Amino acid sequence: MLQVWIDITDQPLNASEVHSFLYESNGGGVCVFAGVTRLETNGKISTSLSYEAYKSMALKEIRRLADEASQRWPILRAVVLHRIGTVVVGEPSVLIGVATAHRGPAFEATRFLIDELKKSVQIWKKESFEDGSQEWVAASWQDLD
Amino acid sequence: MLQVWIDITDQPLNASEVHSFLYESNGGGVCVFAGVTRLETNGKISTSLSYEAYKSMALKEIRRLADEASQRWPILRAVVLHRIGTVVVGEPSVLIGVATAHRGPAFEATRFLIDELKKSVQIWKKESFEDGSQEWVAASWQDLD
Amino acid sequence: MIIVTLRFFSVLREAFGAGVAEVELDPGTTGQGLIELLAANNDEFAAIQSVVRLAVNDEYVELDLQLSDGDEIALITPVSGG
Amino acid sequence: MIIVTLRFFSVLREAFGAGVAEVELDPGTTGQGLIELLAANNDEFAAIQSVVRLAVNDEYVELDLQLSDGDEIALITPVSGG
Repeated sequence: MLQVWIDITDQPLNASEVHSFLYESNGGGVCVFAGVTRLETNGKISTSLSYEAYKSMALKEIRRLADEASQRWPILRAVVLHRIGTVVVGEPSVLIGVATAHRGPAFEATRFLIDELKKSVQIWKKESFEDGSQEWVAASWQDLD
Repeated sequence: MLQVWIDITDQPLNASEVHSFLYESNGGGVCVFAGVTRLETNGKISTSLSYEAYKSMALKEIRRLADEASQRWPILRAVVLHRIGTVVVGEPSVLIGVATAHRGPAFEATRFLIDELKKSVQIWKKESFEDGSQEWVAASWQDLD
Repeated sequence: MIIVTLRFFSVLREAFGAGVAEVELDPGTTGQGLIELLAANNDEFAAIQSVVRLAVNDEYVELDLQLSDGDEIALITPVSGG
Repeated sequence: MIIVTLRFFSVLREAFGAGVAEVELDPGTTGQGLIELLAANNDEFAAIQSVVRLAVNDEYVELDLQLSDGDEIALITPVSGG
Protein backbone atom coordinates (compact mmCIF):
# COMPACT_ATOMS: atom_id res chain seq x y z
CA MET A 1 0.00 0.00 0.00
CA LEU A 2 2.61 2.54 1.12
CA GLN A 3 4.61 3.88 -1.79
CA VAL A 4 7.87 5.60 -0.97
CA TRP A 5 10.24 7.51 -3.22
CA ILE A 6 13.67 7.86 -1.66
CA ASP A 7 16.81 9.20 -3.28
CA ILE A 8 20.18 10.74 -2.53
CA THR A 9 21.39 12.51 -5.65
CA ASP A 10 23.84 15.08 -6.93
CA GLN A 11 21.17 16.44 -9.29
CA PRO A 12 18.87 19.42 -8.51
CA LEU A 13 15.69 18.39 -6.72
CA ASN A 14 12.47 18.78 -8.68
CA ALA A 15 9.53 19.98 -6.60
CA SER A 16 7.11 19.51 -9.47
CA GLU A 17 7.87 15.79 -9.71
CA VAL A 18 7.51 15.47 -5.94
CA HIS A 19 4.06 17.06 -6.03
CA SER A 20 2.94 14.91 -8.96
CA PHE A 21 4.08 11.72 -7.23
CA LEU A 22 2.14 12.67 -4.10
CA TYR A 23 -1.00 13.78 -5.98
CA GLU A 24 -1.17 10.37 -7.65
CA SER A 25 -1.96 8.84 -4.27
CA ASN A 26 -5.46 10.30 -4.65
CA GLY A 27 -5.20 11.45 -1.05
CA GLY A 28 -6.67 14.80 -0.09
CA GLY A 29 -3.81 16.25 1.93
CA VAL A 30 -0.26 16.74 0.66
CA CYS A 31 2.47 18.40 2.70
CA VAL A 32 5.93 19.11 1.25
CA PHE A 33 8.91 20.47 3.12
CA ALA A 34 11.93 21.98 1.38
CA GLY A 35 15.14 22.70 3.24
CA VAL A 36 16.82 25.52 1.35
CA THR A 37 20.33 26.95 1.60
CA ARG A 38 19.84 30.05 3.71
CA LEU A 39 21.62 33.30 2.90
CA GLU A 40 22.50 34.17 6.48
CA THR A 41 23.46 31.93 9.40
CA ASN A 42 24.51 33.40 12.74
CA GLY A 43 25.22 36.71 11.08
CA LYS A 44 27.54 35.28 8.40
CA ILE A 45 26.62 35.38 4.73
CA SER A 46 26.65 31.94 3.11
CA THR A 47 27.26 31.25 -0.55
CA SER A 48 26.55 27.53 -0.55
CA LEU A 49 26.29 24.35 1.43
CA SER A 50 28.06 21.18 0.41
CA TYR A 51 26.65 17.80 1.42
CA GLU A 52 28.36 14.45 1.69
CA ALA A 53 26.54 11.18 2.40
CA TYR A 54 27.37 7.63 3.34
CA LYS A 55 24.84 6.70 0.75
CA SER A 56 24.17 3.03 1.42
CA MET A 57 23.61 3.55 5.12
CA ALA A 58 21.75 6.85 4.67
CA LEU A 59 19.27 5.26 2.26
CA LYS A 60 18.62 2.44 4.72
CA GLU A 61 18.10 4.92 7.54
CA ILE A 62 15.69 7.03 5.48
CA ARG A 63 13.69 3.92 4.62
CA ARG A 64 13.57 3.01 8.30
CA LEU A 65 12.24 6.50 9.12
CA ALA A 66 9.60 6.22 6.40
CA ASP A 67 8.52 2.85 7.77
CA GLU A 68 8.31 4.28 11.26
CA ALA A 69 6.26 7.23 10.01
CA SER A 70 3.89 4.92 8.16
CA GLN A 71 3.29 2.98 11.36
CA ARG A 72 2.38 6.19 13.18
CA TRP A 73 0.28 7.88 10.48
CA PRO A 74 -1.97 6.59 7.65
CA ILE A 75 0.45 7.53 4.89
CA LEU A 76 -0.49 6.87 1.27
CA ARG A 77 2.75 8.07 -0.30
CA ALA A 78 5.96 9.58 1.01
CA VAL A 79 8.98 11.20 -0.61
CA VAL A 80 12.41 11.85 0.88
CA LEU A 81 15.01 13.29 -1.50
CA HIS A 82 18.37 14.64 -0.37
CA ARG A 83 20.84 16.35 -2.60
CA ILE A 84 24.60 15.91 -2.19
CA GLY A 85 27.39 18.10 -3.52
CA THR A 86 27.15 21.87 -3.68
CA VAL A 87 23.78 23.55 -3.10
CA VAL A 88 23.84 27.31 -3.59
CA VAL A 89 21.72 29.84 -1.70
CA GLY A 90 18.05 29.60 -2.69
CA GLU A 91 18.21 25.98 -3.83
CA PRO A 92 16.75 23.05 -1.86
CA SER A 93 19.02 20.42 -0.34
CA VAL A 94 16.15 18.29 0.87
CA LEU A 95 12.57 17.69 -0.26
CA ILE A 96 10.27 15.68 1.97
CA GLY A 97 6.59 15.11 1.34
CA VAL A 98 3.68 13.02 2.54
CA ALA A 99 0.22 12.37 1.12
CA THR A 100 -2.62 11.30 3.39
CA ALA A 101 -6.40 11.20 3.06
CA HIS A 102 -6.80 14.22 5.35
CA ARG A 103 -4.37 17.02 6.01
CA GLY A 104 -3.46 16.67 9.69
CA PRO A 105 -1.32 13.53 9.40
CA ALA A 106 0.40 14.88 6.27
CA PHE A 107 1.74 17.85 8.25
CA GLU A 108 2.70 15.73 11.24
CA ALA A 109 4.47 12.99 9.29
CA THR A 110 6.39 15.47 7.12
CA ARG A 111 7.57 17.30 10.22
CA PHE A 112 8.58 14.00 11.81
CA LEU A 113 10.59 12.95 8.75
CA ILE A 114 12.64 16.16 8.50
CA ASP A 115 13.23 16.29 12.27
CA GLU A 116 14.42 12.69 12.36
CA LEU A 117 16.44 12.95 9.15
CA LYS A 118 18.49 15.72 10.71
CA LYS A 119 19.20 13.59 13.76
CA SER A 120 20.09 10.23 12.30
CA VAL A 121 20.64 10.09 8.53
CA GLN A 122 24.31 9.75 7.61
CA ILE A 123 24.73 13.01 5.73
CA TRP A 124 27.09 15.86 6.58
CA LYS A 125 27.01 19.53 5.69
CA LYS A 126 29.82 22.00 5.09
CA GLU A 127 29.11 25.72 4.92
CA SER A 128 30.90 28.08 2.55
CA PHE A 129 30.84 31.76 3.43
CA GLU A 130 31.29 34.79 1.23
CA ASP A 131 34.58 35.59 2.98
CA GLY A 132 35.94 32.34 1.50
CA SER A 133 35.95 30.39 4.75
CA GLN A 134 34.43 26.92 5.00
CA GLU A 135 33.43 24.78 7.93
CA TRP A 136 31.71 21.50 8.64
CA VAL A 137 28.56 22.15 10.61
CA ALA A 138 29.13 21.12 14.19
CA ALA A 139 26.67 18.57 15.46
CA SER A 140 26.24 16.21 18.37
CA TRP A 141 24.47 12.93 18.96
CA GLN A 142 22.57 14.46 21.87
CA ASP A 143 19.52 15.04 19.74
CA LEU A 144 19.29 11.33 19.16
CA ASP A 145 17.66 10.17 22.41
CA MET B 1 9.45 42.81 4.09
CA LEU B 2 6.65 40.25 3.82
CA GLN B 3 5.99 39.23 0.25
CA VAL B 4 2.70 37.50 -0.43
CA TRP B 5 1.43 35.86 -3.61
CA ILE B 6 -2.33 35.42 -3.55
CA ASP B 7 -4.56 34.30 -6.39
CA ILE B 8 -7.93 32.75 -7.15
CA THR B 9 -7.79 31.33 -10.65
CA ASP B 10 -9.49 28.92 -13.03
CA GLN B 11 -6.08 27.75 -14.27
CA PRO B 12 -4.21 24.67 -12.95
CA LEU B 13 -2.01 25.48 -9.97
CA ASN B 14 1.72 25.20 -10.55
CA ALA B 15 3.66 23.75 -7.60
CA SER B 16 6.99 24.44 -9.25
CA GLU B 17 6.31 28.19 -9.40
CA VAL B 18 5.18 28.15 -5.78
CA HIS B 19 8.41 26.50 -4.67
CA SER B 20 10.55 28.90 -6.72
CA PHE B 21 8.76 31.92 -5.26
CA LEU B 22 9.35 30.65 -1.74
CA TYR B 23 12.99 29.65 -2.34
CA GLU B 24 13.73 33.21 -3.47
CA SER B 25 13.10 34.41 0.08
CA ASN B 26 16.52 32.91 0.96
CA GLY B 27 14.87 31.42 4.04
CA GLY B 28 15.95 27.98 5.14
CA GLY B 29 12.55 26.39 5.76
CA VAL B 30 9.78 26.10 3.17
CA CYS B 31 6.50 24.30 3.81
CA VAL B 32 3.90 23.80 1.07
CA PHE B 33 0.44 22.33 1.50
CA ALA B 34 -1.62 21.05 -1.43
CA GLY B 35 -5.29 20.21 -1.05
CA VAL B 36 -6.04 17.61 -3.70
CA THR B 37 -9.34 16.25 -4.98
CA ARG B 38 -9.65 12.94 -3.15
CA LEU B 39 -10.90 9.81 -4.90
CA GLU B 40 -13.11 8.61 -2.06
CA THR B 41 -15.16 10.59 0.46
CA ASN B 42 -17.38 8.81 2.95
CA GLY B 43 -17.33 5.67 0.83
CA LYS B 44 -18.45 7.42 -2.37
CA ILE B 45 -16.17 7.66 -5.41
CA SER B 46 -15.64 11.23 -6.55
CA THR B 47 -14.79 12.29 -10.09
CA SER B 48 -14.21 15.98 -9.44
CA LEU B 49 -14.83 18.95 -7.23
CA SER B 50 -16.12 22.23 -8.53
CA TYR B 51 -15.28 25.47 -6.75
CA GLU B 52 -17.04 28.83 -6.83
CA ALA B 53 -15.70 31.96 -5.15
CA TYR B 54 -16.91 35.41 -4.28
CA LYS B 55 -13.60 36.55 -5.59
CA SER B 56 -13.32 40.12 -4.36
CA MET B 57 -14.23 39.24 -0.79
CA ALA B 58 -12.26 35.97 -0.80
CA LEU B 59 -9.07 37.73 -1.90
CA LYS B 60 -9.49 40.29 0.89
CA GLU B 61 -10.06 37.54 3.44
CA ILE B 62 -6.99 35.60 2.28
CA ARG B 63 -4.87 38.73 2.57
CA ARG B 64 -6.22 39.29 6.08
CA LEU B 65 -5.25 35.72 7.01
CA ALA B 66 -1.75 36.20 5.57
CA ASP B 67 -1.37 39.41 7.57
CA GLU B 68 -2.50 37.64 10.73
CA ALA B 69 -0.06 34.80 10.09
CA SER B 70 2.79 37.24 9.55
CA GLN B 71 2.05 38.85 12.90
CA ARG B 72 2.25 35.46 14.61
CA TRP B 73 5.26 34.00 12.79
CA PRO B 74 8.42 35.50 11.23
CA ILE B 75 7.29 34.87 7.66
CA LEU B 76 9.57 35.85 4.77
CA ARG B 77 7.21 34.87 1.94
CA ALA B 78 3.77 33.32 1.75
CA VAL B 79 1.65 31.91 -1.06
CA VAL B 80 -2.08 31.19 -1.11
CA LEU B 81 -3.52 30.03 -4.43
CA HIS B 82 -7.02 28.64 -4.84
CA ARG B 83 -8.39 27.19 -8.02
CA ILE B 84 -12.03 27.66 -9.05
CA GLY B 85 -14.03 25.67 -11.57
CA THR B 86 -13.66 21.93 -11.99
CA VAL B 87 -10.75 20.15 -10.30
CA VAL B 88 -10.55 16.44 -11.14
CA VAL B 89 -9.27 13.71 -8.83
CA GLY B 90 -5.52 13.97 -8.28
CA GLU B 91 -5.29 17.69 -9.03
CA PRO B 92 -4.78 20.39 -6.37
CA SER B 93 -7.51 22.91 -5.61
CA VAL B 94 -5.38 24.86 -3.19
CA LEU B 95 -1.67 25.48 -2.76
CA ILE B 96 -0.44 27.23 0.37
CA GLY B 97 3.18 27.78 1.28
CA VAL B 98 5.33 29.70 3.71
CA ALA B 99 9.07 30.41 3.81
CA THR B 100 10.77 31.21 7.10
CA ALA B 101 14.39 31.27 8.28
CA HIS B 102 13.92 28.03 10.25
CA ARG B 103 11.47 25.22 9.65
CA GLY B 104 9.19 25.25 12.69
CA PRO B 105 7.27 28.45 11.88
CA ALA B 106 6.94 27.43 8.22
CA PHE B 107 5.00 24.30 9.23
CA GLU B 108 2.90 26.16 11.80
CA ALA B 109 1.98 29.10 9.58
CA THR B 110 1.11 26.87 6.62
CA ARG B 111 -1.17 24.78 8.82
CA PHE B 112 -2.77 27.94 10.19
CA LEU B 113 -3.45 29.30 6.70
CA ILE B 114 -5.15 26.18 5.37
CA ASP B 115 -7.18 25.69 8.57
CA GLU B 116 -8.39 29.29 8.54
CA LEU B 117 -9.00 29.37 4.79
CA LYS B 118 -11.44 26.50 5.16
CA LYS B 119 -13.33 28.34 7.86
CA SER B 120 -13.64 31.82 6.51
CA VAL B 121 -12.68 32.34 2.87
CA GLN B 122 -15.72 32.85 0.61
CA ILE B 123 -15.30 29.77 -1.58
CA TRP B 124 -17.75 26.89 -2.00
CA LYS B 125 -17.23 23.33 -3.14
CA LYS B 126 -19.54 20.98 -5.02
CA GLU B 127 -18.74 17.29 -5.26
CA SER B 128 -19.43 15.21 -8.36
CA PHE B 129 -19.62 11.44 -7.88
CA GLU B 130 -19.11 8.66 -10.37
CA ASP B 131 -22.83 7.77 -10.12
CA GLY B 132 -23.57 11.16 -11.69
CA SER B 133 -24.85 12.78 -8.51
CA GLN B 134 -23.65 16.18 -7.36
CA GLU B 135 -23.91 18.00 -4.09
CA TRP B 136 -22.68 21.19 -2.46
CA VAL B 137 -20.53 20.26 0.49
CA ALA B 138 -22.48 20.93 3.67
CA ALA B 139 -20.76 23.32 6.03
CA SER B 140 -21.54 25.37 9.08
CA TRP B 141 -20.20 28.54 10.63
CA GLN B 142 -19.53 26.65 13.85
CA ASP B 143 -15.91 26.10 12.90
CA LEU B 144 -15.46 29.84 12.95
CA ASP B 145 -15.08 30.43 16.68
CA MET C 1 -37.53 53.11 -3.69
CA ILE C 2 -33.88 52.06 -3.59
CA ILE C 3 -32.19 49.65 -5.94
CA VAL C 4 -29.61 47.14 -4.66
CA THR C 5 -27.64 44.39 -6.35
CA LEU C 6 -27.81 40.91 -4.83
CA ARG C 7 -25.08 38.30 -5.33
CA PHE C 8 -25.81 34.62 -4.85
CA PHE C 9 -23.31 31.75 -4.69
CA SER C 10 -23.40 27.95 -4.62
CA VAL C 11 -26.70 26.67 -3.17
CA LEU C 12 -28.26 30.12 -3.22
CA ARG C 13 -27.22 30.75 -6.82
CA GLU C 14 -28.96 27.54 -7.77
CA ALA C 15 -31.96 28.29 -5.54
CA PHE C 16 -32.50 31.67 -7.19
CA GLY C 17 -31.40 30.54 -10.65
CA ALA C 18 -28.97 33.44 -11.04
CA GLY C 19 -25.76 34.76 -9.57
CA VAL C 20 -26.78 38.42 -9.70
CA ALA C 21 -30.12 40.17 -9.32
CA GLU C 22 -31.21 43.79 -8.99
CA VAL C 23 -34.12 44.40 -6.63
CA GLU C 24 -36.16 47.41 -5.58
CA LEU C 25 -36.61 47.86 -1.84
CA ASP C 26 -38.48 50.32 0.33
CA PRO C 27 -36.16 52.97 1.76
CA GLY C 28 -35.17 51.95 5.28
CA THR C 29 -35.22 48.23 4.56
CA THR C 30 -32.74 46.43 6.83
CA GLY C 31 -30.65 43.37 6.16
CA GLN C 32 -33.12 41.35 8.19
CA GLY C 33 -35.98 42.81 6.15
CA LEU C 34 -34.26 41.73 2.93
CA ILE C 35 -33.74 38.21 4.25
CA GLU C 36 -37.41 37.93 5.22
CA LEU C 37 -38.47 39.21 1.82
CA LEU C 38 -36.33 36.64 0.05
CA ALA C 39 -37.48 33.85 2.38
CA ALA C 40 -41.12 34.67 1.65
CA ASN C 41 -40.47 34.21 -2.05
CA ASN C 42 -38.12 31.20 -2.08
CA ASP C 43 -38.57 28.03 -0.05
CA GLU C 44 -35.00 26.84 -0.50
CA PHE C 45 -33.70 30.14 0.83
CA ALA C 46 -36.23 30.06 3.68
CA ALA C 47 -34.91 26.65 4.78
CA ILE C 48 -31.37 27.93 5.30
CA GLN C 49 -31.92 31.62 6.01
CA SER C 50 -30.66 31.27 9.59
CA VAL C 51 -27.10 30.54 8.44
CA VAL C 52 -26.90 33.25 5.80
CA ARG C 53 -24.57 36.19 6.44
CA LEU C 54 -24.88 39.47 4.63
CA ALA C 55 -21.93 41.34 3.21
CA VAL C 56 -22.46 44.86 1.89
CA ASN C 57 -19.79 46.14 -0.47
CA ASP C 58 -17.51 43.23 0.55
CA GLU C 59 -17.80 43.68 4.31
CA TYR C 60 -19.95 41.58 6.62
CA VAL C 61 -22.70 43.68 8.27
CA GLU C 62 -25.12 43.30 11.13
CA LEU C 63 -28.65 42.43 10.06
CA ASP C 64 -30.12 45.63 11.51
CA LEU C 65 -28.14 47.77 9.04
CA GLN C 66 -30.37 49.87 6.77
CA LEU C 67 -29.56 49.21 3.15
CA SER C 68 -28.72 52.05 0.77
CA ASP C 69 -29.37 52.68 -2.87
CA GLY C 70 -26.59 51.14 -4.97
CA ASP C 71 -25.43 48.67 -2.31
CA GLU C 72 -23.90 45.44 -3.54
CA ILE C 73 -25.19 42.78 -1.18
CA ALA C 74 -23.69 39.29 -1.07
CA LEU C 75 -25.60 36.50 0.62
CA ILE C 76 -22.95 34.25 2.12
CA THR C 77 -23.65 30.69 3.24
CA PRO C 78 -21.12 28.68 5.28
CA VAL C 79 -17.97 28.33 3.21
CA SER C 80 -16.41 25.04 2.09
CA GLY C 81 -13.27 25.86 0.12
CA GLY C 82 -9.87 24.26 0.36
CA MET D 1 46.32 -10.57 10.13
CA ILE D 2 42.92 -9.45 8.91
CA ILE D 3 42.25 -6.75 6.35
CA VAL D 4 39.34 -4.33 6.76
CA THR D 5 38.14 -1.35 4.72
CA LEU D 6 37.67 1.95 6.52
CA ARG D 7 35.32 4.66 5.27
CA PHE D 8 35.74 8.27 6.35
CA PHE D 9 33.34 11.19 5.81
CA SER D 10 33.34 14.96 6.27
CA VAL D 11 35.78 16.00 9.01
CA LEU D 12 37.30 12.52 9.21
CA ARG D 13 37.75 12.27 5.46
CA GLU D 14 39.66 15.53 5.59
CA ALA D 15 41.57 14.49 8.71
CA PHE D 16 42.76 11.27 7.08
CA GLY D 17 43.06 12.76 3.60
CA ALA D 18 41.04 9.95 2.03
CA GLY D 19 37.51 8.57 2.00
CA VAL D 20 38.56 4.93 1.92
CA ALA D 21 41.51 3.08 3.39
CA GLU D 22 42.45 -0.59 3.77
CA VAL D 23 44.21 -1.48 6.99
CA GLU D 24 45.73 -4.66 8.44
CA LEU D 25 44.72 -5.48 11.99
CA ASP D 26 45.63 -8.20 14.44
CA PRO D 27 42.97 -10.91 14.60
CA GLY D 28 40.67 -10.21 17.55
CA THR D 29 40.96 -6.43 17.29
CA THR D 30 37.78 -4.79 18.58
CA GLY D 31 36.07 -1.62 17.45
CA GLN D 32 37.53 0.12 20.49
CA GLY D 33 40.95 -1.19 19.54
CA LEU D 34 40.60 0.24 16.05
CA ILE D 35 39.59 3.63 17.41
CA GLU D 36 42.58 3.71 19.75
CA LEU D 37 44.89 2.74 16.90
CA LEU D 38 43.54 5.55 14.70
CA ALA D 39 43.68 8.07 17.57
CA ALA D 40 47.31 7.23 18.22
CA ASN D 41 48.13 8.05 14.62
CA ASN D 42 45.95 11.11 13.98
CA ASP D 43 45.53 14.06 16.34
CA GLU D 44 42.39 15.38 14.68
CA PHE D 45 40.73 12.01 15.06
CA ALA D 46 41.95 11.74 18.65
CA ALA D 47 40.26 15.05 19.48
CA ILE D 48 36.80 13.83 18.47
CA GLN D 49 37.10 10.07 18.96
CA SER D 50 34.56 10.09 21.78
CA VAL D 51 31.69 11.03 19.44
CA VAL D 52 32.60 8.58 16.65
CA ARG D 53 30.27 5.64 16.07
CA LEU D 54 31.30 2.56 14.19
CA ALA D 55 29.16 0.89 11.57
CA VAL D 56 30.22 -2.49 10.23
CA ASN D 57 28.68 -3.48 6.92
CA ASP D 58 26.14 -0.63 7.23
CA GLU D 59 24.96 -1.44 10.77
CA TYR D 60 26.02 0.36 13.93
CA VAL D 61 27.92 -1.93 16.27
CA GLU D 62 29.06 -1.91 19.88
CA LEU D 63 32.71 -1.03 20.36
CA ASP D 64 33.52 -4.38 21.94
CA LEU D 65 32.70 -6.20 18.69
CA GLN D 66 35.64 -8.14 17.28
CA LEU D 67 36.29 -7.11 13.70
CA SER D 68 36.47 -9.67 10.92
CA ASP D 69 38.51 -9.98 7.77
CA GLY D 70 36.73 -8.17 4.92
CA ASP D 71 34.61 -5.93 7.15
CA GLU D 72 33.62 -2.57 5.75
CA ILE D 73 33.88 -0.19 8.67
CA ALA D 74 32.41 3.32 8.53
CA LEU D 75 33.47 5.88 11.10
CA ILE D 76 30.41 8.04 11.65
CA THR D 77 30.56 11.46 13.31
CA PRO D 78 27.39 13.29 14.39
CA VAL D 79 25.29 13.94 11.29
CA SER D 80 24.24 17.36 9.99
CA GLY D 81 22.14 16.79 6.88
CA GLY D 82 18.87 18.44 5.94
